[in-house]
Amino acid sequence: MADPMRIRAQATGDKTTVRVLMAHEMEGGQRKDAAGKIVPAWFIQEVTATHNGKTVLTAEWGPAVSKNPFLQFVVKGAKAGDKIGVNWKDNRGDTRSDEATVS
Amino acid sequence: MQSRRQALKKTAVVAGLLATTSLFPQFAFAAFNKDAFDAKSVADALKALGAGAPTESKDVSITAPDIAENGSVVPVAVATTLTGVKSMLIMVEKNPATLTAMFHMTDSVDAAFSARVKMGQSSDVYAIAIMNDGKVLFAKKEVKVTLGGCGG
Amino acid sequence: MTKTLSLIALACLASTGAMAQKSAVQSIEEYRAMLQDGNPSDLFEAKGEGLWSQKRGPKNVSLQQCDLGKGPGVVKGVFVELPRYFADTNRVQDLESRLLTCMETLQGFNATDIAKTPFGKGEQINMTALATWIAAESRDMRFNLSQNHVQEKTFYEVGKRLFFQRAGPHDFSCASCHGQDNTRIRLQDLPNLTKNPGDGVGFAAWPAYRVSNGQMWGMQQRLNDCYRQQRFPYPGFGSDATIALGVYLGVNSQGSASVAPAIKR
Amino acid sequence: MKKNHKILLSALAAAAVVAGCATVPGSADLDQLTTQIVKASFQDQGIVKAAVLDTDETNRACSAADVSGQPLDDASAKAIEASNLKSVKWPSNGKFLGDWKEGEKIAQSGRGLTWSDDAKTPNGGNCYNCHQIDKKEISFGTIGPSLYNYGKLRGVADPASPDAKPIVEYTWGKVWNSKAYNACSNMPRAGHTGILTESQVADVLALLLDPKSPVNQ
Repeated sequence: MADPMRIRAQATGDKTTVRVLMAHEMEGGQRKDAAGKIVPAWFIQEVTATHNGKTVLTAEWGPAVSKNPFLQFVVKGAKAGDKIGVNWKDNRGDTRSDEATVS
Repeated sequence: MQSRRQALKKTAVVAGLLATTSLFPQFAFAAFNKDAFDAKSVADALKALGAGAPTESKDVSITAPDIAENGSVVPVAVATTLTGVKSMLIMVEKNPATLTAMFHMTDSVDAAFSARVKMGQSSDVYAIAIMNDGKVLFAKKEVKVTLGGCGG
Repeated sequence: MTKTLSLIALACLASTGAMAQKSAVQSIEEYRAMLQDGNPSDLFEAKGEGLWSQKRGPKNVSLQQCDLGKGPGVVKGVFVELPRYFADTNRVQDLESRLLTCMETLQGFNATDIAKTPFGKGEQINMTALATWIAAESRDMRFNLSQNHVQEKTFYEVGKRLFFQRAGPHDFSCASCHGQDNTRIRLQDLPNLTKNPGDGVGFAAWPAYRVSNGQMWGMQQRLNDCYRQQRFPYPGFGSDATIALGVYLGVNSQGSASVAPAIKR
Repeated sequence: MKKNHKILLSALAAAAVVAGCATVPGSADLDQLTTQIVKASFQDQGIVKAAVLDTDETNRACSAADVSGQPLDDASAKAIEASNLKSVKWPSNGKFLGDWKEGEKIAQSGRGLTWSDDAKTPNGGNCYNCHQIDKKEISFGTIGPSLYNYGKLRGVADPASPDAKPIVEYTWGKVWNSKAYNACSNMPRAGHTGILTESQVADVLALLLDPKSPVNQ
């Protein structure tokens, strides 16, 4: 199973800045292995973010997002104590969901 | 967007069944617009998304380094202060596939996203805002990719 | 992604010389600054913290009784005092070789097998995550290696000799690149490690996340890759040569603040 | 192997304790201990054999000088330079300059002779790692001096002319065996230790000396 994400959500006024690190290879499908064979693409394709369970953002990514992806976005109206959830799904169908409390 | 995504998901269920025969593995991805992510140019990617020709706009901003010491990790921030934004996109013109990331807006998030992308060579990097009224606005910045260390 | 060597034909640079070169260096500095926010080492740190208290290995116990130099279970502050002499093993050990001892004695792992495992595979993944977390627990603390035990002093002297050892087809020693002030390889600044290079530089910056390959590296892997590029043979994981070098670098860094885990090119 | 040096270390430590003061061993013992530790610590990997650590007198003398913090005495330095100069192999066909375009590729490449390279990898010269060369390449190191305008600054208009001969020969010798002119130079001995072939050295020379090379524009 995939390693957990690191989600930091910091409120300033009525906005919350969310910083997410995801543990993923993000293999681009261009690289050759030692034997000269193309390493197949393996990357996060879909990302969803929620605020107290309600979807606030969906994203689609290609294989050119960097390994161990970093994502920053701003949620309006989220305040300290609220829950920010992040979910990703990769092209092999693996998924990972984690949650953080806004501080 | 929602209805389009729903439609794609339904297709994916069928495709998923087909995919078990490994005949059409490329259809197994739900909600992922493969055509757009395979496109080789800004224009083709926008066409695959059903969007029109883009116009350069001062209201869209892109933040990226002038020179990236390593093309594996290039920090890129895209934003606009405009309202009525449907999606924000990051594109790297000279990558094998141009479209890199696509963020679908709701009223609950700012149209401002930071991510990190891979670049195979020096290229223009685009921030593109697809508006609810169909307008497509962009800003671009050239990022030079160089080699930092011994280089093996 | 394929490492593409991009020969940048910067017309403006070619014509305006030194000034433009300076601005290229400034641009690289801006790039490095942009990476500081959101260091993926966080992911490895979190993993390491979990591994420390997780019951693992043939004996199914945690590492919580591991003595890293300040008593069983003490993690905060140990990183900036390693490598040091350990009476129970009667040898000088760095963080990773000491963790290996604990994984063997407490958890029942086979230390020889783990030492032979390539970096980034099997238990070495866990080793790096543990080292990342333990280093992070001493972030901003100042290096203060002991030189009280005769073996610690001896290892400093051996480390110094290893640092200046010229060999291999390129005649390289550590000092070829790290023996002078204000030099660089390509665009990479090289700290002078024959003296204290300052806060968060050199020894005080590892473990670090390497953006060039998306890997988390501990000090053992850092030294290993230096030796690879030096065209030297392969230094064994936790071998006395790597530990003696660590003592030399760590003692030279006396008083410098650790920024580990850092983010690097 | 591992056991042996541990015993040696303990013996040295014990000797120090018995002598009544827990002090470090003397310099010669430390040198010996270092040799033992090196033997026990390094192993063959891929194309790199542990034997590459059995180095020559040039490196031994320079390493010892580095450890002591004192430069080599003049006589030793001169002797080392003389023996290295004697070993320089001059171009067998009399052609000092090859193709500067190939030279640029060699200068760019840092490949070869590490344990992650294979024997088939053509070796690079690693030149840009330490030197500025063609001005277009902004990613260059500063361990060595800038070589931009190398030939131009030395007045080489026609590398085949008798006027240019001394500088052409010196440059060949420097690339082939840097220690022929500076006993403890940081620069590898590209020809002497087999990093570059004779024709690669000629290509690098063209990069530096050919009036048509971008280096001399």
